Amino acid sequence: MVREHRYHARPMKRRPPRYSAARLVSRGARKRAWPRAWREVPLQDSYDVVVIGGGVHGLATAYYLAANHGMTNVAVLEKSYLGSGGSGRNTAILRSNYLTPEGVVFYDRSLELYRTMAIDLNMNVMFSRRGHITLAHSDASLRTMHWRAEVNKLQGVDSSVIGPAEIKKLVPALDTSSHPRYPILGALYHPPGGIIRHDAVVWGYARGADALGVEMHQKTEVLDIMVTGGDGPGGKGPGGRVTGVRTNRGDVSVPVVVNCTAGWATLISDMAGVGLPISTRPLQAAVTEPVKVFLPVVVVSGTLHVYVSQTARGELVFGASVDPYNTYDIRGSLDFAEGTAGHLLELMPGISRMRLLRQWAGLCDMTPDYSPVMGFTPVEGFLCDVGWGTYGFKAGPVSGEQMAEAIATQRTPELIAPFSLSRFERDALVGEKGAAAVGH
Amino acid sequence: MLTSTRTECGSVAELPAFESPVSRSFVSSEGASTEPRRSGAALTLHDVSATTKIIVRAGPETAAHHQLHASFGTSRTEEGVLVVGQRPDEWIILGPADPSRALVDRLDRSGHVSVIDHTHSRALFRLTGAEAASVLEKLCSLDWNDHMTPDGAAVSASVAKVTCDIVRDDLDGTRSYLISCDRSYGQYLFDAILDARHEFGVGPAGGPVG
Amino acid sequence: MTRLPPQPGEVIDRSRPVDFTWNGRAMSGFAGDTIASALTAGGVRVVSRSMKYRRPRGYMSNDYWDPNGLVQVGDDPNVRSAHRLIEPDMAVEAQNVWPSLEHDLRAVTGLASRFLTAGFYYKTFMRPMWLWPTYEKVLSTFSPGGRIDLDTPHRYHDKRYTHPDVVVAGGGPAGMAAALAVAETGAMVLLVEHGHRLGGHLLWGDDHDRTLAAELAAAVEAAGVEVLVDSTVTGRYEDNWTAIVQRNHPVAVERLIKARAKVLIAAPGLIERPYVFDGNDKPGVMLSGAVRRFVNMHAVRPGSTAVVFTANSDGDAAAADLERAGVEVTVVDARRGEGIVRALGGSTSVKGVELADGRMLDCDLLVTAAGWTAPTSLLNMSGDRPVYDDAAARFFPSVPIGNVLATGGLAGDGNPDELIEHARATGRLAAARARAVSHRLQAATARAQPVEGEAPGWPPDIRPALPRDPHPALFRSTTHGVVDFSEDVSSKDMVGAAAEGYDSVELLKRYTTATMGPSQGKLETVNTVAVLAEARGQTIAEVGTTVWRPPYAPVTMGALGGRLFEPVRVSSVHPWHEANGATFMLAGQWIRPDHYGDPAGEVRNTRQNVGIMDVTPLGKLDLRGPDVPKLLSHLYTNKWMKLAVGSVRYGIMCAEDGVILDDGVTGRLGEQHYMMTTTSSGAATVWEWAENWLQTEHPDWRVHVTPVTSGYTSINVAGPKSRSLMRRLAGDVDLDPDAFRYMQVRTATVAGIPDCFMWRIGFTGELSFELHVPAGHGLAVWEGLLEAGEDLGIRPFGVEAQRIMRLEKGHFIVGQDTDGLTKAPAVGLRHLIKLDKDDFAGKPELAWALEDTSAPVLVAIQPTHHGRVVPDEAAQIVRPGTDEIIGRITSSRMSPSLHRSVCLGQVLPEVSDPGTELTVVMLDGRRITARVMEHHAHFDPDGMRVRG
Amino acid sequence: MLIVPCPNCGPRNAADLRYVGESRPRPDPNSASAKEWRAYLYERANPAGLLRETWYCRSGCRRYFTLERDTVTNEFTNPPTPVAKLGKRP
Repeated sequence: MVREHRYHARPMKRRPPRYSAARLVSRGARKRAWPRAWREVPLQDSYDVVVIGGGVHGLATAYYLAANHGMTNVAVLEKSYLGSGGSGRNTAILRSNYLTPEGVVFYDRSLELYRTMAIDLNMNVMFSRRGHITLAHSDASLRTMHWRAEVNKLQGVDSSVIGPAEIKKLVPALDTSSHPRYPILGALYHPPGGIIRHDAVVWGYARGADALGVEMHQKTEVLDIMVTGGDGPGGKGPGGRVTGVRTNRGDVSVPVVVNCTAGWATLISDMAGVGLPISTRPLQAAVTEPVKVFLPVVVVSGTLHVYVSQTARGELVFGASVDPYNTYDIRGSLDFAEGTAGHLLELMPGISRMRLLRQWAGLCDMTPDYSPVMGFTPVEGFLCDVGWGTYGFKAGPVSGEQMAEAIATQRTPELIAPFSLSRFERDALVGEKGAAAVGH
Repeated sequence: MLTSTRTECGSVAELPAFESPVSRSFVSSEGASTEPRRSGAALTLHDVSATTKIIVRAGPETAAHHQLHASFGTSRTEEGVLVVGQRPDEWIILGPADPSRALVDRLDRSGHVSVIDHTHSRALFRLTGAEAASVLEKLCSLDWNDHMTPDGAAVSASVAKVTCDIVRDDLDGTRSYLISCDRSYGQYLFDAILDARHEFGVGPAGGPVG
Repeated sequence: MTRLPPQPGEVIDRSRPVDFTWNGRAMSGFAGDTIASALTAGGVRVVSRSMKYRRPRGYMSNDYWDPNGLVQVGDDPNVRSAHRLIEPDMAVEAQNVWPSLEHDLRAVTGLASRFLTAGFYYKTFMRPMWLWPTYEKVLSTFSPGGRIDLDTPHRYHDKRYTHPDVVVAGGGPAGMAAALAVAETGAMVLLVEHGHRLGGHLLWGDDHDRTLAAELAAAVEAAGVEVLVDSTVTGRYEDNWTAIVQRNHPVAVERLIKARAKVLIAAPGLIERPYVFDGNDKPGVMLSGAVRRFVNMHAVRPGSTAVVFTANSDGDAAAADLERAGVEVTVVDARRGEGIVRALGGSTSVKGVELADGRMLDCDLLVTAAGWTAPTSLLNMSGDRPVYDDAAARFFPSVPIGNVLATGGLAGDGNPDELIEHARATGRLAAARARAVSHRLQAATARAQPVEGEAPGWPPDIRPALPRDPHPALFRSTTHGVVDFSEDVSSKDMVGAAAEGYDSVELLKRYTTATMGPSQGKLETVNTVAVLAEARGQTIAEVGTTVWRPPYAPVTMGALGGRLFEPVRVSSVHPWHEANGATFMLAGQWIRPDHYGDPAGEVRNTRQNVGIMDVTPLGKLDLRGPDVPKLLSHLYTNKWMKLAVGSVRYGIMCAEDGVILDDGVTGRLGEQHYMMTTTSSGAATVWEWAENWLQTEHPDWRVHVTPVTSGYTSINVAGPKSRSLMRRLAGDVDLDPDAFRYMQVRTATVAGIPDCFMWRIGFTGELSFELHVPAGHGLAVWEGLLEAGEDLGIRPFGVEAQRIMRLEKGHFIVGQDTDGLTKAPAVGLRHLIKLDKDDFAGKPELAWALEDTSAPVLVAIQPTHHGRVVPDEAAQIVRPGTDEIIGRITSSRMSPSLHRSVCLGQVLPEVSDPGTELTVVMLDGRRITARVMEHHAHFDPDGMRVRG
Repeated sequence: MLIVPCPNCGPRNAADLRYVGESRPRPDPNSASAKEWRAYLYERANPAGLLRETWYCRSGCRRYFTLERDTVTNEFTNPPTPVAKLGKRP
């Protein structure tokens, strides 16, 4: 049953100044400060839609609700600061060279949104489409690279398998000799992949959504979700209907709540009485001091559980696979630093004098098939965009676009249909399982 | 014809030489003892893979369990044979072939008791010297101080990323460890220990660094 | 020359001059000089250029954290020149200058600084899109780092684990006193000092300070404390897993020490904080500690006319030191309400200073002593959230952590006696707590020495608190200046960013990149917070601070990962393979012969004569006990309760989700003795899988599982002449086809080696005997086979030939022809799923899967008109005329036996009927037609040869 | 590195063990509905707090065991406080 609800657009209060080189100069010359990128407003007592989580997914959902569907009576609730979770902790790698057709099509749409984002959002997100290679150290992984390349090609995505000589030409720093332990037998080369300034993506969506009338509320923590009529305790759970959320800043009455959190997806869904197939694990990353640029593409080795890129500033940013046990503690480990540095040295012996500057961790919600949980749930008005494992950032724009469409049309868009929560009960898992354990 | 694969305690005197898993080994004759050749150097590493190694598995409900009389994490010597409580309900018998087999023959085998000759399954090295713990410290994360790993202690742990069974078995008051691993890792582990020993200025079998 | 006459506390050895080069120019210093002191003694003032605006920079803090002091030394980038000691012939260069340090052409950006506010790049370069890669290249030339040499050899690094009672981080007076107190209790203590010698700030202090340092250092040595200098505690991780980088190891370039400290004492001292004012980054503007180190430790005079802006005794002491060194000094005392407004002068050196009262003073050295930053990193890593103390104008630890104790400047101020006594009390407390931990550890550890008595209680912290000296809150003057020197971020940038909404510390940090550079906030964090607090009209305490993440100081990749253990496994026959031209491949950790030069020839020979293959990596589990059949029935999908002694059977194992986990044969060797084989890669998994069922769900089953994979050298003897060969070597076994049938097992003496067993199975599709020989004799039997079979045409074959032969026979490989979603019914062995068993792993899923008509199935495929075309493994199968994927080729080879290509593939059920035509997309985009075959086996589908 | 209190070996580094995961009872395979069975396979409580979980002491005693751990602080509560954890709280 679809309940009727009247959505309304909030009138625009202002038109923020556009960013451009000319305005930089003119404002600089007149010593005029730039206004706030997004407003700080009081929390209202009702909205049409509340988005929980002020990361790329939540902000993109809010932005596309307003931009594509004219729904602007929307609040994004963030318990810390915008982009404080996975959006600001990932290694900012973008790609669409997945294994399954549904994955490829989905991430390719994301890549397309990223490609034009700087212009669409009027914020330079610094998308560096520098290319992305995934190394194969064994026959088996080379076979998987071929498999991915073939699936990609059939979906119109630029991927191919290249040999050691071509790899060496692309990345002279890689040891492509007949290395004793991890020989480089080939690689999946994906030219459209690259890196981006992840914080700028967050700020761009926030600023864009704000300009359309969406509200962003930082330091606003959701404490409970009000559900009525459900099978579970307190009227929550399957069969129920969302009526509002309780926050540390007061109650909000709202018929539609979207869970766009990572790391806390289970805890938020529990508030609505919806169980999830998720285990939360930290994912760690680190950055080195800068040196002159020598690494022109993103390099990934699934076998060695490592991915690395060099920023324009010259720092190596690298990461590994998720930590070996569930925890909500994100203090980072020495094992990660040791193991990842060791594996990077296997690939690039020349970097032994570079220095690791900082390491950090974020939380990842892992699902059994390395694919997300998206769309409607058994609780009416409660939607999920969660379970993003280690690849949520790549999917931010397309997820926001599709979730906005789902909310606005009350139908599940085709692109996200494979990722429904009900697939686990039907055992219709997505085939990224087993191929994407370290799929950066 | 169709019984167990191994004549567990049979005689093997007429066989060709036991091939060590280590190509640069220094002791390699069937039935060698766990006693290394004496060396004047402070820190010696010997390949004693040919030592007879017999696993006995026996739960607490069996008589053998109590006969073995070395609790988990400890070891004892009986007639030149080392009886090691390597895991709960699992012992490894290390020593020259005949006394080792004799010891196993004396066990009451009633109940669910398994005896498996592991001689060929494991590489076995002996690391001896005052600095032996310092060498192990470079490869293994366990605490090798006396109070945590006294003489006779038995433990399983990762050494240079290979799971090993280790027994501290001091020789005449000098620190000494018996380290065993799956045979296929033997060469790798031997080389890793040699490398770790390098900074103490000694080479194979206590000779100068090669 | 600015080298002073001998100073009482100097650490240089004037009898040992050291020559080195600076930007190619010959320079000289003395042993004990840092690069910084030698350069300054040589008259060098400008050592680097700032990142964005290319402003000339000189030494400011003259210590490890100096953001202006990063240089290139040979192939070593970003070397801290105020920490690294000079060595003969060292080639030191300025980093990131173009074309030279003196004339950096990119300094034009300085002119545009008004427009290039923090984050300006987010606001421009968006159009046209195609120009962005060019902009990006230009921006990257501003990269602030040195350069690496990709040919840097892999030098020797080392690691060590240690389990001290106490680790003390910091070898200043507090660290030394604490370590001493620990050692006096008999506990084991490791004292780690970042600098080159013990002493901390006493080293650049007065005679009294140095005497105290020497006394403490001597006592530390006498007490047998393990001391590491030029070493750093870089991180405190879970459960006091403490990382220490030792840079002065005699053999290794660096060594990473992983200490499981029972208690960690943090005594890093304090870091002097720069003052924010206009011109505060001009060469010649220095912190008080910087000039004291120059003068007192290295006998270098850093200027000739100095203004010292001081708010504390260190500033006063710096003024006194400078005067003694012959520098003309004017003191501006913040405690008297005096202040400085801006530094004057050209870009290469400060020339004067404007004071708050309007006076202008000439100087070539402007010293500030504005206060301290408490480097609480190790406490942050332990869960502390330091809080700001207004009166003392610095942060202090707030959360007591049981096994991490702070002392020295982190804990408070006071006179030397008070500080030493606090440190000693900290050492005693640490030792007592370590004793309590030790007692519990020993009691809980099976192998440890038994402990007597009750565990000691947890010693309470009864240390008297140190006083906190009041200090003026000096962060920014009335002008704007640089806050983050390595990132070139000014207080003005920060105010602008806060106004744009980046007004929490974390957002501000991300937007402006302040605190993100090489010194990681050691110098600039508190000023960042102070500037933000001012901009928001809040207090510093309200704004709070950022989280200091590990490491405490940057760590080389070599130290972290230079010694990496990567085990490899080989079989007993490996030396023979090496000596006989095998080409090796890596399969997991195993090194295996892929082939011996001619895989197709190896196939033909095996099909015609006899071949042998080393299959030792095949997983082997020895199973004993009365309940083995129950275990087998539970793990495999088929039935095992009635397997006769002497027989072997094939089975597939599934996980609880019905997905194929592994496959292999198991034979019954004795009444209660079985041998299970697994795939090579599945050996460990299956072992743990079996143990899991035995230990958790069925502890009543009496089964002992023992892995014996490398206890046996496994040799596959295959081919029509294999029986003849075996007759020559295993005379004690009746090898007659009726006596030793297909899928049977026998124990045997082979080539004189007893205790072998062999079974008749046929992965290759040939008559074959799989021998399992005690590994200590594996090589002898291998060589014996080759010798005995010479006239039969025996040749070894490798993994590639085996793969071809199994594909000819249509045998699938788990993980290649199946994937993470392939359930047992899909591989064509539905008859091996016995739902009438009471229970087995994955049973419900398999029951449902047997009904499922949508999952892809495995079929044999042959290209139709292109028998010579070998589709690639991974080639996709599409619906004709479309790009819709309906399957894929999983295995594909040219068959030497059939002289045509043969494949296995997964396809949707609707196109799986024999004879169905398929469209296969080749890697080059060509589409070929192929046909689904009736049997999985392309070769000898009736299995006549294997049963022969 | 986390210390895991192995009931046989005593405190061990987490790297010596394999994390098996959240402990969940196995439904009766002959009567479980698809929903129940798949909840067993896939659904996880994943609490931020006390979690009952299984570990396998791979490098040590080779025994499976279950422990209770707080997933926020990583403190094990059962069996009684392992030694090195003592330092965690004042």
